[in-house]
Amino acid sequence: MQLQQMYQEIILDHYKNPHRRGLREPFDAESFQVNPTCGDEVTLRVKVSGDTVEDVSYEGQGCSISQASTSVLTDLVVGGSVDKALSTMDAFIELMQGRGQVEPDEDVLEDGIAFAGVAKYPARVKCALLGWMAFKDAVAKSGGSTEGAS
Amino acid sequence: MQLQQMYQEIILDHYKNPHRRGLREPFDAESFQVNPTCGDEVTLRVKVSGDTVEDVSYEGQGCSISQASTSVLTDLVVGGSVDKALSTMDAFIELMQGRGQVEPDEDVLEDGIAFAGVAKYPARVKCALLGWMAFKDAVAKSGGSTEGAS
Amino acid sequence: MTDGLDVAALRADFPILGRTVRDGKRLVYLDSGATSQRPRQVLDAEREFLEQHNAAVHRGAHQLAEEADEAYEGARSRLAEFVGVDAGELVFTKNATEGINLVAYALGNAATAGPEAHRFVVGEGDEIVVTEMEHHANLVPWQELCKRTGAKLRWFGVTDDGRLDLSNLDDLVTERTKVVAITQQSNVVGTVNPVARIAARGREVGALSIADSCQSVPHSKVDLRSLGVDFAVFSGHKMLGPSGVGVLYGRRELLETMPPFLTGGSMIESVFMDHTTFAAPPQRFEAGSPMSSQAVGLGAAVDYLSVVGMDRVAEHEHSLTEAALRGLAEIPGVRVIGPTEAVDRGGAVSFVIDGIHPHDAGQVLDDEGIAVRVGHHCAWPLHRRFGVPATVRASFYLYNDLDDVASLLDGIRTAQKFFRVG
Amino acid sequence: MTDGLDVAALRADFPILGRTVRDGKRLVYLDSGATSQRPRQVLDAEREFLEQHNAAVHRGAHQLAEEADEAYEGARSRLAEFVGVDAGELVFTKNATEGINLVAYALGNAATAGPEAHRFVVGEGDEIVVTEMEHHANLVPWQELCKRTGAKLRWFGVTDDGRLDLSNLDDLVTERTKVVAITQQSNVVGTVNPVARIAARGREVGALSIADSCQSVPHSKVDLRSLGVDFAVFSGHKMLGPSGVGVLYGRRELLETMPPFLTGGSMIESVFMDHTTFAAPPQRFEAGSPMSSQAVGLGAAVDYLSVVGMDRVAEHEHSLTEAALRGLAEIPGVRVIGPTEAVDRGGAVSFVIDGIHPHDAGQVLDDEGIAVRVGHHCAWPLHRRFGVPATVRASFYLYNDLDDVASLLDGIRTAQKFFRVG
Ligand SMILES: Cc1ncc(COP(=O)(O)O)c(C=O)c1O
Ligand SMILES: Cc1ncc(COP(=O)(O)O)c(C=O)c1O
Repeated sequence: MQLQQMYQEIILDHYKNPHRRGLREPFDAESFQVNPTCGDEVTLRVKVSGDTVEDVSYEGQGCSISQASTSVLTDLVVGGSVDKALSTMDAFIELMQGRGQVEPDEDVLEDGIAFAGVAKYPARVKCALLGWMAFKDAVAKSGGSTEGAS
Repeated sequence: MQLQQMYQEIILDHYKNPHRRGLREPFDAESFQVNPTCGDEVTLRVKVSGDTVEDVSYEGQGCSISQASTSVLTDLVVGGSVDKALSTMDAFIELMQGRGQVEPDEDVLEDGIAFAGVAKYPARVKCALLGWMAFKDAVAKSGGSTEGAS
Repeated sequence: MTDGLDVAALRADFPILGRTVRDGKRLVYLDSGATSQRPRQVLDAEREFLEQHNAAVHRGAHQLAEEADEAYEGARSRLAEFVGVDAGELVFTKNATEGINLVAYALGNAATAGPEAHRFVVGEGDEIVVTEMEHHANLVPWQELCKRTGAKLRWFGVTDDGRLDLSNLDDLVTERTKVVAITQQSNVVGTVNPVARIAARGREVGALSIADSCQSVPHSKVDLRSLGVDFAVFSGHKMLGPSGVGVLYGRRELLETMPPFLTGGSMIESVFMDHTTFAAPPQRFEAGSPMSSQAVGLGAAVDYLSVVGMDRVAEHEHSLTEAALRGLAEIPGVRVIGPTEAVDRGGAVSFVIDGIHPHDAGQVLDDEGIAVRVGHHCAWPLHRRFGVPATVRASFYLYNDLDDVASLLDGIRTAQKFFRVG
Repeated sequence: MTDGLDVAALRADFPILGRTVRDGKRLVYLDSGATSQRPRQVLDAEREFLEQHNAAVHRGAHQLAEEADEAYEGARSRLAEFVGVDAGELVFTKNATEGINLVAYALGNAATAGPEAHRFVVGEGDEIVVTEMEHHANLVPWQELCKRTGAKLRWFGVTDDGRLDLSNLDDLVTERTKVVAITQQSNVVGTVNPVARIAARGREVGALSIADSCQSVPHSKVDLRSLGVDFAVFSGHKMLGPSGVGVLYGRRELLETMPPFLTGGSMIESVFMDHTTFAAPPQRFEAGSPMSSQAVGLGAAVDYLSVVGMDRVAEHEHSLTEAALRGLAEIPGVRVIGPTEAVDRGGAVSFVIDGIHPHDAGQVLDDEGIAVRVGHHCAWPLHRRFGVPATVRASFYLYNDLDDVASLLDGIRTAQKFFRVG
């Protein structure tokens, strides 16, 4: 069964106990993203102070992959610099679009490496990226740069 | 060569020396027909007196088949009753749509039987019927009935 | 099988059903509602056309062109017979979606067409009536037509058990109604709608009716004439035929005066730089080089289905649907959306599983070799109506059997185990 | 052949070229301008897809669906590379005709779309510029758009030798011009037009440019980016690919803000009963189930052409065209319409024969096994321009050779003998 590779315990944990879930005030920008194929949705807010991602809050409905990856996202970016968040995002996108050929760097992606198995299922890659697309969009709206983000 | 079967001498004669060609006054109704595939055109007028087709005049451009069949048409219908013209038309249409399986009746179709070979070439059937479609339309416009004409 | 369909023999005609997926699992294809598979006979017919008779249709006079014309028009005739109408009333489109757009745009074009098109004009004060269970293909084109013309969109609701709520039929379909557009069979919940009754009401008030027959024509005997609709659409790829070809039926009298939609070659009568006149239907609605080999393939699909017999296809799917509904009812935590009894109901069965998102359920099924569809199945409003973001849909066709149903039920239990729910 | 194309080997890939017509005559297929024939490689690619990977594209999550998506998007990428643009800038349509209609209708829809679509709005005072040598596909949709919006249609004339008369370029293409639509290569007279120059003038005045590349992309190396046009269209069936699939190229920046045309499934973002938002391009322009296996076949066609090499294809056709023009000039009573020298000229050669109507000439050629096209070739205004109701057209492709040219010339002499002219 290849399923275990995809649904790592880490993913199921984040799915059942999502971190930082809920929409919070104050925030600088909000993004709503939808996966038109399956109807999964996320609304995500960012609060940036100076160069620091101070908070990411979100609400949405979707599969374990989209929900867990958004939860992991908040762990990875909150408290760090916007630049670091965007380069983490690039690394995550690269992993997801790598069709299982990209070796993830745990130092950069932490729990995010659990999604390596998802990269083998093209139809699920969009799920894993849904929250990240919202983050990218929200950061851009908040005035943070997303240059260089593919 | 199957060509001789299609291009009977009668057809080539009518093509080179068309009968009753030219547009004449007076007339009761006029019809313009075009074959959209090849651009062949005919403008045809009918003059009906009482129950008699008094004149059919026409102008047009087109291949030997369309020109000759219009010339033959005038021979077949001018001077006879409208009813007889329409039943002759039905016989000609039946011949042309018969894919070479219909035995033409020379008593009814006279020179028209020369078109039997054309019926084997579906793309040319429309050519042979161009003038007849104009005749049918013009008769209908002139108030003559085309009921029963297929 | 009791219904006498020799599924094993049929399956042998479908090469793809012999393949395995996900490390050697038998393919259990339960996604025919999205697209069907093609039998060898259809593939062969298309190939034979391309290797022997291919030429531009309706444009040539050489022998290949004659043969290509004949194959293309022959397919039209067989399709017409299959759905009980005249060949001249069928227009080949690229899919059902184009067919619906064709009608919607032709109506929009009526305002600037000649007086013969007057009855098609749509404007402010007019209403277009759809249902809450439409596929996006039979909803969005009408929303857009309303946006362009100022007409108003109204719709039938759906009852808790997935039927159309027709209690307000006479209030919804009125003298203001220009078009009533209804699916004949839901692609999500399987409901078979009383299209004839709604079309009759439309006729009473002078509204045009259009049936989305995408999910009915492939699965049962449909006689469009006796259905009494003005227009209907369906797609080749859902009925064993090629992708890239669909069919629009329109009553002759309507096609004769309706303005064209796509314009270009083959649909004209005469062309000048400053104006153009148009050919008679169906050519008027078939601009450009047509999907010739695809029409031929669709003709072969119709032959195939006719040999099997549409009544037997329907009966067979009915027994599979019954078995599936029965089996699903027995699994705790599984809820079928839509009619739970196989009455006036086709073989699309959509459901949700407590505690498992449809996408995740689909993944487990896929891992077991079972191909189902997950998501909103292009019927998002219907999902909203039932308060679910998505469902899992199994859909059956003549090549499925009770083993496939059993696999589905087993797969659901496996998913529940995997996600530790139920 | 001096150009190094091994035509005999190529011909072996095309099953239909091995057949005979009219009582055993060798088929001399000179009608590729209407539609090309398909090599085994294209037929096999499509069949392999259908027997192994067929599923609904962009709608499923099971293994077959993944494979189908990949095949479909892979074809898009290869096509994009073939014409020098990004995959996201190519939209699959059913044929080139739909592609042109798509742009024309999208422009028409801009008036009721959001502010982002403002630059596409067409109305009174605006002008659309075409040419007198357009195929109906690139003329009638613009006539119709003018009819719907009140814009005015203007056009470039054609010189006696079949070239565009560009002497009034700056008077025709002005600040009032909204769209310039030009064929890159005439399907009747073979003329290759200076599209880059005209598109550049369009850019100067803020007009959108669209190239009809139906007759160029199949026959030569075309780099759409360096051509500098905003949009371009071409058809699969004219370039060894399947019927039922065409391509629209649109500059990314334009596709991103252009309103949709066909609406329905797969082109949406979110759907509610009362409104819908749309997906990003290219999906926004691909409503309904796409021509999936056809796109795959077209991908294989592009692979085939790339292996042969487009420069060699062009060179080969050039030598055939030269031979045909030379041979035709030597037959008394034959008059070529359009450029009589193979300079800036592709391999469509149209002509008339004194005393023989083209339809009759075509019949004699057909009897000899030679398939040419007769009529106005969907370019009626161009025929009016030259005062002929119809022409005979021979058109060449990579599988033709000098023997085919010789057969054509012999056939013409036979026709003259048969009709006792010349
Ligand atoms: C120059 C040109 N434009 C447009 C078309 C239309 O292409 P299609 O019929 O494939 O849409 C053709 C071919 O018919 C053509 O030769
Ligand atoms: C009920 C219904 N209507 C319309 C469609 C659209 O058909 P297509 O995508 O072939 O145009 C479908 C299938 O997707 C359907 O199931």
